[in-house]
This record gives sequence, C-alpha cells and structure tokens, in this order.
Amino acid sequence: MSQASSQATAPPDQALRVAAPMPRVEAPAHIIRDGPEALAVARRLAERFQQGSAERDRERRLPRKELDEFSQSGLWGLTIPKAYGGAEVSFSTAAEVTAIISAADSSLGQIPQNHYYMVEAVRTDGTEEQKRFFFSRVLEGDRFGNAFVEVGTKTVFDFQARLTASGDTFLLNGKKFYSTGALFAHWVPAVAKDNQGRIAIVFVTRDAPGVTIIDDWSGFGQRTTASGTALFENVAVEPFHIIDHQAAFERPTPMGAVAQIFHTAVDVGIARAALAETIAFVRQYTRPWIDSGQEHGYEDPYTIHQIGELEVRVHASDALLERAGRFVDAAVASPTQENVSQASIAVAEAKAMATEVSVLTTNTLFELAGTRSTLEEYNLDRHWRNARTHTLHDPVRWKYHAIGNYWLNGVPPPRHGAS
Amino acid sequence: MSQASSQATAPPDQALRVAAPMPRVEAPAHIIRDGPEALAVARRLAERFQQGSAERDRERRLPRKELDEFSQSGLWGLTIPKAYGGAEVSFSTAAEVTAIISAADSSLGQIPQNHYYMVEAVRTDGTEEQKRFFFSRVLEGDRFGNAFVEVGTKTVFDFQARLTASGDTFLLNGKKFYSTGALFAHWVPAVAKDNQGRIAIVFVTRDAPGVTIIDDWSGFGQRTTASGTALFENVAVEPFHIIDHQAAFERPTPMGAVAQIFHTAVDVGIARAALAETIAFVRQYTRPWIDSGQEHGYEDPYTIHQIGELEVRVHASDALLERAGRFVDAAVASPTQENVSQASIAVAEAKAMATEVSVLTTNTLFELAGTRSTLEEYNLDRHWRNARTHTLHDPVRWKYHAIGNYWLNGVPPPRHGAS
Amino acid sequence: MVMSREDSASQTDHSGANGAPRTEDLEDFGPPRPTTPAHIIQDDREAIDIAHRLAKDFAQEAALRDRERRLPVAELDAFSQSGLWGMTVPKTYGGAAVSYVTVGEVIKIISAADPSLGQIPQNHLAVLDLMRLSASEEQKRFFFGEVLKGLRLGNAFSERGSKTAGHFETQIRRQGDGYVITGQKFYSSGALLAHMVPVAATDEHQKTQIAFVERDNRGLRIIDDWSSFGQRTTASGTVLLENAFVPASHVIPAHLAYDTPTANGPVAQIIHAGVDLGLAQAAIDETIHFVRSYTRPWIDSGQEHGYEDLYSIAQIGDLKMRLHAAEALLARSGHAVDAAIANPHEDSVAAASIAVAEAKVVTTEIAIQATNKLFELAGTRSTLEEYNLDRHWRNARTHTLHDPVRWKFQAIGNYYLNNIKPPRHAWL
Amino acid sequence: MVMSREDSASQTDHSGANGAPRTEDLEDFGPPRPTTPAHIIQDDREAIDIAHRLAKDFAQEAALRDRERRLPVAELDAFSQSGLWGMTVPKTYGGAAVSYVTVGEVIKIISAADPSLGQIPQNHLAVLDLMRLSASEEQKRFFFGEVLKGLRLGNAFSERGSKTAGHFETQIRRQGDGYVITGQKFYSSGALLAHMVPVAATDEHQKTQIAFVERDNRGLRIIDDWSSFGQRTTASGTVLLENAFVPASHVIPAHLAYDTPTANGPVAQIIHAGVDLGLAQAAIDETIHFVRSYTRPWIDSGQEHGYEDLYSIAQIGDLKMRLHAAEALLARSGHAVDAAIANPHEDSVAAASIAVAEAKVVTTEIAIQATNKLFELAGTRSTLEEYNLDRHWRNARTHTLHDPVRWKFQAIGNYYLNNIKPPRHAWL
Repeated sequence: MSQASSQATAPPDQALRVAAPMPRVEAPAHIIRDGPEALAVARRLAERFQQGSAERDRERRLPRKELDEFSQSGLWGLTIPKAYGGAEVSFSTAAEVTAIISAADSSLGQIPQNHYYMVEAVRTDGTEEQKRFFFSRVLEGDRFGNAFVEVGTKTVFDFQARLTASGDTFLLNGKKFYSTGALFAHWVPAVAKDNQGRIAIVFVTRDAPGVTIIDDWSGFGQRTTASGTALFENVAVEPFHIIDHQAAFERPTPMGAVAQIFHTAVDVGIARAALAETIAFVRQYTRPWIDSGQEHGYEDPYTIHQIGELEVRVHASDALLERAGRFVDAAVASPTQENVSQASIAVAEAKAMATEVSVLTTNTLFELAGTRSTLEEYNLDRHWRNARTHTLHDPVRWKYHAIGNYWLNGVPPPRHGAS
Repeated sequence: MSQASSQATAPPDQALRVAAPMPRVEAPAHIIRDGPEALAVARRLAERFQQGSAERDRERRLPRKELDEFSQSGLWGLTIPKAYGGAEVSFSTAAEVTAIISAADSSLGQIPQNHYYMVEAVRTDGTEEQKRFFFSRVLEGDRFGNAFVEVGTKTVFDFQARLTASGDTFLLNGKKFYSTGALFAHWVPAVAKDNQGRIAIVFVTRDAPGVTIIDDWSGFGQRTTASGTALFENVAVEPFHIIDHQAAFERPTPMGAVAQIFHTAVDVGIARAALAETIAFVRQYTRPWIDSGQEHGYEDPYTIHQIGELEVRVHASDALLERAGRFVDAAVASPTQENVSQASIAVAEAKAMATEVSVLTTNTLFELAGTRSTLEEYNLDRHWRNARTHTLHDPVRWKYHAIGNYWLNGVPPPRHGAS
Repeated sequence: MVMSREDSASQTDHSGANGAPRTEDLEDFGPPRPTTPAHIIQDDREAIDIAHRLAKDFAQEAALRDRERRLPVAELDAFSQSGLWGMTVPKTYGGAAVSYVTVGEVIKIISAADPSLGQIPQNHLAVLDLMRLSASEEQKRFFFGEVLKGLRLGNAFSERGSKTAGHFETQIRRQGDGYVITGQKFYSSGALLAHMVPVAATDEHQKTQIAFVERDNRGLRIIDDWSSFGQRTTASGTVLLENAFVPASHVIPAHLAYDTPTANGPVAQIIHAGVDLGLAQAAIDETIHFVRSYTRPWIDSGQEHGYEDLYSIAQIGDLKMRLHAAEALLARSGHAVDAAIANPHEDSVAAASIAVAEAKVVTTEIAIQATNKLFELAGTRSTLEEYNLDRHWRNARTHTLHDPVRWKFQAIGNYYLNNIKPPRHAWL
Repeated sequence: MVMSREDSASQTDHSGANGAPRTEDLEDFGPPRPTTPAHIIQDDREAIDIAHRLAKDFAQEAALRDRERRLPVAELDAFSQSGLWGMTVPKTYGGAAVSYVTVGEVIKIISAADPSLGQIPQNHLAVLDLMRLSASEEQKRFFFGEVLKGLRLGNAFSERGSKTAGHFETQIRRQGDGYVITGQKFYSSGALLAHMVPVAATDEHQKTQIAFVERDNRGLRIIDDWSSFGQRTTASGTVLLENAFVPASHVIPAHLAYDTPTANGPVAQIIHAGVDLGLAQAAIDETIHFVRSYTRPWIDSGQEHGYEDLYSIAQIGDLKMRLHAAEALLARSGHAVDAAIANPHEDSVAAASIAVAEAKVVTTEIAIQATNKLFELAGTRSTLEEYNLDRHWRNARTHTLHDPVRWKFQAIGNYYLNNIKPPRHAWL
C-alpha cells in the first residue's frame, strides 16, 4: 500500500489552503510503444524538468505545467498491459524512467508512484470492464492521486474511512493525510472499509462534490509533490468505481513490490543528481585545499578517491534497482508466493541500498564541493532535504529485517505496501 | 559474570588432555604501590611478553613461565583495596595495564580478567575474614582462574553445578566449559547453586582431589589463554571458601562493569598491536603500488590516509576505555543504581568501540601491508584471530541495544557479567 | 544590502522597530560597545556553570532565529558580558586562562543550544591567542584589558579569490604613524556583531599582519550577505576595506605565531571541534525527545511505542557511543593544547595539532551522522517545517566544511606512519 | 623444499603414497598431461551447469585441503577436463567464447566451493586473452587447440624484488631458433599444477614477451613455498628460470596487448572479482547454516533460538543486500568486458576497466565483511578448530590483497570526475 507510513502523524493544524482541481488537458496523451521509447521520452522530459527544479523547490511552486507535460508524454501509461493498449514495459524500465525523472526533479519523480500503484491495483483486482475503463482513461492522460494514510490508527489496515451503501450507490467519508499527488490528480483513489469491513479502493474524481484537498504538506523535502490532506464528506460513489483491495493482501500479489520499486527509483534518482552536482561543482568552483599542493580542487587525490567511492555506490544502487525490476516482472507474470516474496525482497534490497546511497551522496556533495556550495543561491541542500524526507517513507531498518528474515529464516516479507 | 557467554556451546568431544596443576612460586609476589608503578611494570613486562608471542600462538604453547612472571610482578594485586595492602588503582589504570599486556600478547592479557572479577566478588560479598585471607593470598602471588560457563542451560543464571552440604563441609559437583586461565590458576573459583538454590562462588584449590582440568580449548584465536573444561567430582569445600554471589545481582554492584572493562582492554590492546604492526610493516617492506608513482609504499597517499583513520579509531577506543574506568571507580565507591548503570553503559560503549576498532585494524593491517604480510612466517593473522575470537565473548549487537535502551528509555542495563 | 555610507550615516536612530539594531547600521557601524564592564571569570568551573546558564536562554529561540535569519544581537551581548569571551586571557593580564579542555566544553555547551552562537567567538578566541603570541607588551595590556571589559573581536581572514585558504591578497602598507589596508574578505564569521575586526593582510615583505580595525572605521564596511543554508545567524559577511587607516598600536605581527612552533593552529581548531560536538549532542537529544514524544511504532515491530523499536534503540546506542568517544577525544586534545601552550616546541605543538585533528574527525563524523539519523529514527513527521529540525543538519553540514576532514586523515597518517609533523596553519 | 634436479630425476615413481604426485615431482616436472582430450563446452548455459556440478564435489574436502595444505591435484584435473578452462577460446578456434558475465559466474560458483580452485585458472584465462590479442595465427591454432584438449597454463609474472608489480627483471634473449630466459618469479599462482608456464620477461628492447615454458623444461624449477595463511592450495610457488630454452613458436609479443587499447586488464581482473564474490557467498551461506543449526539465543534477546535474534536477522539482511549488489555489479562489468572485446577502443576499454574496478571494490568489501561477520553472528563455537571456518577469512583477506582497492577508487574517481582514462595494466 503506497503511503502506508505508519510512522506518519497528523500535521498540526495550520491555515487551511484548499486546493482547486486542475483542468484537464483536452488532447489525449501520447502513447508510448516500448521500453526504449519510454527511456528516450523520459530523458527528454528530464532535461526540461531539470530547468526550474531548484526554483520550484525554493518557492514551493507546485509543478502544474510540468505534470501535464509529464502525463501527456505517455509515461503514466507505461505499465498498462499490452492487451489494453499500453506498453507494458519491464518494471526495470519503468523504475529507470522514474529514476531519470527523479534525478531532474524528485518531487515530479515521486508523484506518479501512487498512480502506478493504482494501475496495478486495477490490473490485480479490477473487473474486465473496470480494466477497460480505467486503463483507457490513463492512456488518454488521466492521473491517479491517492488518499491512503490515516493518523491515529494502530496499523495500516485499520482504516477509519468508511464506504456505506446508499441505495444503488455508496457514500464515502473519511480524512486522509500526506496524499501525494492528490492536488493535481484527476482521480483520487481513496482506501476505505466497506460494510463488510473489507478494504476497498474507491476511485473518486477530483472534482466530485464533497471532495476537499488541502494544500498543507510542509515537509522540508519533496516540497512540490502536490501532496495534502484529503477530506471526503458524503461523496457519492458508483459501484463501478470501487475495487476490492482486501484480496490483494489475502493472496500473494506483487502490489507491495510494485509500490516500493517506484519509491526506490526516486531515491536512486536523487543519488544520481547529487553526484552529478558534486562533479559539476568541483570541476567548476572548488578551490584546492591548502595542503594539497594542487592547482585545482579536482586534482585533490582524496576528492578523486571519494568520487570513485560514490560512483561505485550509485552504480550499486542502479544495479540493484534494475535487478529488482526483473524480479517484479516475474512476480507479475506468475504471482506465486515464492515469486512475490523474491520480488519484495529484491526491491527491499534495492531500497535499502538506495536509502544509504542517497543519504551518502547528498551529504558528501558539500564535503567535496566546500563551503561555497552551501550558499542559498545554489539551493543544493534540496537534494539532501529530498533524500532525507523521501527515505523516511518506510524505515530502512525494517528493510534489513525483512531481507534477513527471508534469507535466514525463510520468512516471507509482510504483505503491505511497505514491503 | 565473567565467562557468561550464553552463545557458547559445548566443544565436541576430543582426545582428553588432562592438565596438571602448576607448582607455586615460592617467593611472595612484588607489591605494586600505585598507578604509575603499575603502568611502568606493565610496560616492562609487555616488552618481554612480546618476544615469544607469535611463536606461542603458532605452537599453542601455553605461557607458563610468563604467567608466573606476570603474577609475581604484583600486577594481579592491583585492584586489592588499600585497606588490605593493595594499590587499589583506578580502574582506568587497571584497564590500561591490561591493554598494555594485551598489545604484547592478548592471551596473557585476557587471563587475569577472571582473577580481577573474583577479587571484586570477594570485595563485594566476602566476609571480613574472607577478604583478609583471599586478598593476602593474591598479594602473595595466588592466581584465580574461573569455572563459570555451562552448556545446555537456558540462561546464564540457570546453573547445573551443585554445592551440597555434607556434615560441616560441602561437596561440589559440576562441569564447566571455556574456563579461561583455569589450567594454571592456583584457585579455580566455580559457580554453583547451593541447597537454597542460591548462586555461590566456590573457591577450590587447583590441586584439590576431584578437580580435573582438561586442556581442550581449540578456538582459532586467543589460543594460549590456558582455558579448558573443568570437572568437579565430589570436591570437598570448606564454608570459608564459599561466597554468596546471588547478592551481587540482587542489588546494584559494579560486578558486571568490572568484568567487562577488562575484556574491553584486551580488545583495545589487540587494536593497538595491529596498528603498530601495520606501521612497522609498511615502513619496512611494503612496495609502492604501481599507480602511485611513489618511491616507497609508505608515501602512498591512500595508505597515509588510512593510517590516519586507524589512529583516530584506536585513540577513540583508548579514550572511551579511560573514560569508562572513571565511571567504574565511581560505581565502586558508591554503588547506587545510577552509578552502576552509568558504569555498565560507559563500559559497554567502550566495548562496542573496541570491538569495531580491533576488527577494523586487524583486517586493514593486510590491506595496507600487502600480500607479503600474509606469509606464515610473520604470523600476523594471529591479531585478527585473537580479535575475532575475543570479541565474540558477548555479542556487540546487544551492547548497542543496552546503550540505546539506557539513553533512549532510561532502562538500566541487565545485571549479568556481560554488561 | 550594500548601502552608501552617506545614506546610513544620515540615520540617527540606530535601532530597528523591535529595538534591535538595523542591518544597515550593523553593516556600517557595528553594535554599540557595552556600557558596563563584563563579568570576569574566575576559574574553569565557573566558566562551565555560566555556559550552562546561558545555554538555557540561548536554546529558547534558536529555531526561530534560524528560520528568520535573525542575528542574535541580545544573546551575543549576554554571551560576551558573561565573561566567557575573556576566559582565555592570561592570568598576568587579569584573566582566568582556563584550560582548553574547558574551552572545548564551553563551546560545546553553547553550540548545543545554538551553534551559530557557539561559532561566533571562534575567531575572537583564536585572535586572543595570536595576540598572546605576537603582540607587544603594551598591546597585550590594552587589548586583553578591553576584552575583559567586554570587547568582542570579529574576523576578516578568508578571501574568496585567493588560490588557497591560507593566502591573503589584502594589502597592508605603512602610512604616517599607522597603516592603511585595502582588500576584500568573505565568510567573515562574527564580523557584523563585533566591536572591532581583526584583518589579516600581507605587508610589503609578504608577511601576514593583523590589524584591529574599529567597526566604525570609515574605510571598513561589512555587508550582511552570508547566505549559506546553515549557521545562518553567525553574523558573517563580506568585509570591504578601502584604505582603512589603523594606528600602529593596533597592528600585530601575527606571522610570528607561525614562524615558530605555537599552538595557535590547534587553538583555532579545537573551538570548531567543540561546535560540531555541541551540534551532534543537540541532534541526539532532539532525536530522543522526538522518538519518546511522537514517533509511532513501525507496523512490523509489533510494539506499542516507537521507542520500543529494537532497531531504533540500537541506533541510539551507536550514536551515544560515538558522541562519547568524540567528547573523550576532544577533552584529550584540550590537554594536548594546554601542554603545547605551557611548553611550545616542535613536538608538543605537533602533538597538539594532531590530537585536535583527531578530535575534529570524530566530531565531524558524529555531527553528520546524528543530524541525518535524527529523521530516520524520528520519522516523516520530524520533517515538517514547524519543527525546523533540518536546521541541525544544515548547521552541521555547513560548519563541518570549514576545513576538510580528508586532509586531517592525511596529516594524522603522515604523523604516525612517517613521523612527519603537520603543517602549521589555522586549519590544523 | 628445493631439491637438486638430479635427486628428483633419479626417482622413477612419480606418485606419493596416496597416489597423488609428490611435491618434489611437481616442483620439477609438474603434473602429467591428460590422457584423454577434455570435454568441449558448447555454450554459456552449459558452462554454468558444469560449474555447479563440479562445485558440489569441490566443496566436500575444501576445509580439509586447506587445513592440510593439500594441493587439489585430482580436483584440478576434473576442473580442466570439464572444459571450463577452454570456455573463452574464440569460436574460430573451436571454443564457445562465452560471455564474461558467464566467466564471472563460473568463477564465483567454483570459488564458493573452494576459492583456491576458483583462483587457479585466473592466469590461464588471462593468458588465453593475451594470446588472442598478440599471438600469431599459428600460435593461436596450436595453443587454443591444446587448451581445448585440456592443457593448463600456470603463470610466472610477479617478481618480489622489482619496484612495482608491473616491472619485470626477468630477461629473455634470442638464442638460435629460440630464446633463453633467466629470472625469478614469486607468488606464481597455479604454476605448480600447470602443464605449461607462461613467463613474462623483458627483451633487449625493454618490451614484455611471454614465453610458454614446458613444465619439465630443464631450466625451469618451481618451488612449493607459498606460505600465506590464505588461499593455501592455489599451487603457487617460486619459479626459477636458469637459461630456460624456449622455441620461438612458444613466445608471444604480449606487450602488443597493452600497446593498444584491449580488454586484457579487465579480463584479468573480473576473474579476481569472481573469486571474491564466491568467497563472500560461501561465508554468508555458512553463517546462515551455523546460526540456524547451532547458535544459542543471546540472554538479552528473550528469544528461544539464536536465529530469532532481531539484530542477527537485520545483519544477515545487510549482508545479502550487499552480496546481491556485488553480483549485479559483477554481471554489469561482464557486459562491459564483452563490449570492449567486441569493439576495442580507448573508450570501451576504459569503460570496461572502470566497470570491473567497481565490481572489484564491492566484491572485496562484501568478502571482508561477510568473513568477519560470520563469527560475530555465529558466536564463539564457530571459532573452534574442527570447523576451520577461519579459512574463509584467511582466503578472503589474502586474495583481496592482489591489487589494492584504494587505487581502484582513485581510477574510478579520476574517470568520472576528471574524464581521465585508467592506466592499462593487468591490475585494473
């Protein structure tokens, strides 16, 4: 489950900023054919997203325009099955796309994480009609946000949000925090319990009466993820827009691994960006240290050595991400308990490494670039703020636990979105 | 409790080598006056012990002669209270003495650990007469071994060894493993349960009928600690030689901290020795690496850098050891719960650091010295074998736990000899 | 924020709306001198007690000052009036000449409350030591006396354009019965709120002199342009010197402190290490507070409370262990500095430099580790802006860059491996 | 163990008591050539299958061989007869020319069973690549053919007295229709059990030539004196060459492989990385086995079994994660080597060198970490001599010293930071 951070707690009250829905783009989105095209498109977009990235962070300016461009590019339809007109690329490729975008702007990279999760939820437990409907909406350019996290509940499966029958339709009531991407989504899929106490995903349109999204995410990192608090007050929901989600955790499914691989890719992207900035800064500005006896900062043998170390770490996280994608592919193709466990564990391994490496690179940037790199005009601390904030989503210490428990004791990882 | 390694398990059977007791030295031991003298004596001895250290390890030749010299030097009486004629040096000093000896020969450094523990046990719960008797024996040169560890029991307080009344005296029966120092001790204090189920320390003379010590320690490190399996078969014990030991863990006492600080000092000594060997080897033999463009191996900037790092780590473990000694002194002077907790925690911090540093230095030695340093003629792997074996005594992962639980949650460390 | 002299001079009211001096006035004139003499510290114990008392106050609004980049004007007055800025004045000149173990501890205590406040006296204290080593008897009597009365010295050392941090383009030249100085200095910590600014400049013989320039000297302007994301309220800025005239009595031949072996390098450095240690301690305290107060248990831990999480517990254990190692190495280095001051020669000074470098390594490491782990253990909520906890990391990351740790390792390694003494400068 | 030629030549029985060749015979004559031709590997998949099958056998007595320093004579015959020693022979010459991803994997599999056996073919495979790059057509046909039939090459490269590892004092000079070679080589892995020993020597133009010397050449003696505490059964030794005559057909101008950009450096290195990875995997497997089978719960854990200890669990997690990262980087580097072989130029070769260096860094790290953690997690019992588990550490520590990781970081950093291509030699 995507935003299942049980460490999250309600943000204290503040002046409420109710966010208005974004108008839809009229034209249908481009449709990506295959993996290589996806990577090419991602690289092109990344170049553009890179441009205002520092400024958007500084001013906490939400990436409205960029989001439209992003989803219109077709990249949000990457994981739609071929049978429904999508490119159904490997999860290695989908993760790489996320890493590429995240290196340019990690908030933009994170936003579709929930979207991909919802696509997978539809694929896993949607009816044939629901698949046809939602997948075609996505291919035309619709964006899914999310409304998962609640506060005050004991575990992630203990939701207060309720879906109650009301004649032929249903009513949704609930309050959700940290709803990444919800502000500018076209749909806000909310998790709620139904009359039978089963967990369901309720696809609510962003502009449905009774839906309020408050622009109140105030974390110091990932500032422009268009996240906020989502309120649902007697929102009318058609049965067709409801998908049972309990089932996804009653049998082995790759939902957890799918949720996590995109988070991992965000961290991998941040690590790459931080290392690239380090190299650029050292080459351009850094003075030689007084004792080095060198002409240029980039000749410092210890700087060279540390860059070497960082490159190795970044490539290790790249390699584990790519490796994890292959395991996810196998679990999607054949969701046996063993395949699903292996996928979750492979993704957990990649996530643990990406956490370490993104924190390492965003700290070392300054060590190698020197005091000048801390000046606000460069806004390089955003890399650290982004890495540090995003890697908290689910604590890395429990990744090592899940990995070790699998390999030492053969215990399958817990079934929730954080594994 | 000194050898409370609950991870220990019975060594598989092997040809039994029953060890004969060592004859006592006739002359009384020298009596150390104060800390500075203790350090000077330790340094002088260390120089001598260093000599055959590699050879003793290679041949697993037990240090009989050296042990006599060691205890005759007066260093085994260091912690005897002044009121009983001892030097009662600070535990910082006593630990430093152990570190100095351990740097020369870490098996020799470890052997008196149990002895100091027993001295502390007498000080803590002995009667006035018992103190007078045992302390004067020690000042005259008697060495205490130990017989603590049992296998197959669930926890360290669940002893099978039994002390049963038999008229005016008692009979001791039991089997103990990994009894460090027992082979050449004059007394083998054994831990057993009495009729009331209370834990007692039973001071048995090494040559008492019914005592058998088997020379069967086959660990790849700390090979010459004169350890073995101790068998007690209907050994007659006078009441005067029994000290209640249950009490030491029913109220706050510094027993645990005292036991652990000497173990810590052994690791600190090994770390120093490994670093000193590294420097000596690099200066004398190591060739410059092909890409370094240097004339000598010791000019390699990365070697220099790593030596710098190792020195910092070694000095950090030195400094934490010295700091811990001050906390132990305070706890001995005033064994309140808070003082005792602080002492245990300070020692645990030093132990965690010393574990890290001894493993680090004994591994890095070869990295910096190069392939040649692995040749058997140098026997430099003994440093790693010693560090790796000795640091397993009680697992470092639970040190971090105890430290964190104290500082985060205010939970006092568990009361046993491994904290 | 550069204003012409005339503009600001024409303003007669030198305080802002809230009673604090306005930036433009600080840029031109600096803060007013104290009206009553400062307290005089008697001994080490008193220094530490006073530091603890001040720290309690300084901690109150540290987060707010960081957020608003509000210079700690009142706090700095309280700090220097407490006598702590005179704690190292030699006994002959009326000071307590406390141990550098105490100096490190005092700086740590203040920095745990507000590391900008902890850093500001760094140059002041280093300059007092330079003065001890190279000033004339009259100069010592005068300046030490002023310092005991409450005088705060800033600094104007670093230059951005120069090739390495140890080379000065700023020129000092004889003129009449004094000197004139021209040049530009960056990153001048504490300069904005100093009463007097010691400026490092190169004379015609390529020797480094330090001139003490009054804050209201017409040739001196300090621009409030320190825009780093960390240590935001260190009252740092760019120092502009344009033919600033200084009487000869205010110039000391500082190069003497480096021509022969002296402990000035380690003196300058130990204070930085103290700042980092304080930062680390604050971050760990904050972590413990947050985890105890707010952090929910992680779903897989099976615990009732976040603070029962075994992995969190062990990581706190790791942090505390390293913090105490850093403390112990800082104290150890303080003793080495004391020894080098008592008996300065090649060996004692090298030993002090190396001991302080070792302390700097571990204080840097724990400062970075602790300010990163804070969030990992406290969880997402700790990133919310209202807590402003990222200031710990921003401060640690910025302050630890002052002189790179990688070259500490090199100096330490060369000393122990090759018996090569470390270079003597203010960065080691 | 140096014996005069006459002494040993007078012995007619060339096998020891247990049927294995006696050391003195190996020193003089080497092992007998195979009597039947080796199997020929068809493709990558088969290579891996065979490696798995062999590994099962090789694992049986690996601990015993280490303890007794018993050379793996029979095992080596099985190894080379399996066809794996010919797996990289180009297709034109009848080989399978498997990918270097496969080579890395094969070496890992064998090394997990016995890292000495995994290391022995390292030089053989590197020399095959040298041959591909610098031998004449006739030489290739001859030597590749022999290798496919089961010929094992040793090596005689390193010299102890030379200043750096890349310089050779051993001389090769023209004589008649061949060459004579004189010199001394140390640390010659695999030489004792090779059928033929490639010797690196410097000719009169200071160029490096490699001469293939038959093991029973009268001018060649190999002394069984490898006394390292690790990789004890690599059949390494000191090679003595005294006017050893070699026909011209047995000399290849190996310097050509380094005069232009070729992948020979990374080819040589990737095999080392595979050995370290196998070592690491074996140590982790052993840890899991031991903890599951024997380790008692630690008193404070409150658990029934050692394997329930949360801290142990998380550390196993950490090890596995790093092992898989190393695996992934090794495979990545195999692709880079393949690319450089397919299209050798400055850039592709540099990329391959760097990719392999990166793999070497992480395989070294995990090998050292895993062989140290083994004991920490398994506990004191695991140190008992009967288990001989310290051989994992001894092997890892010894083998990872072959070329220091610190200079890998330097080459990698220079490549990415400064766009400087790595030096081309067999150690990168």
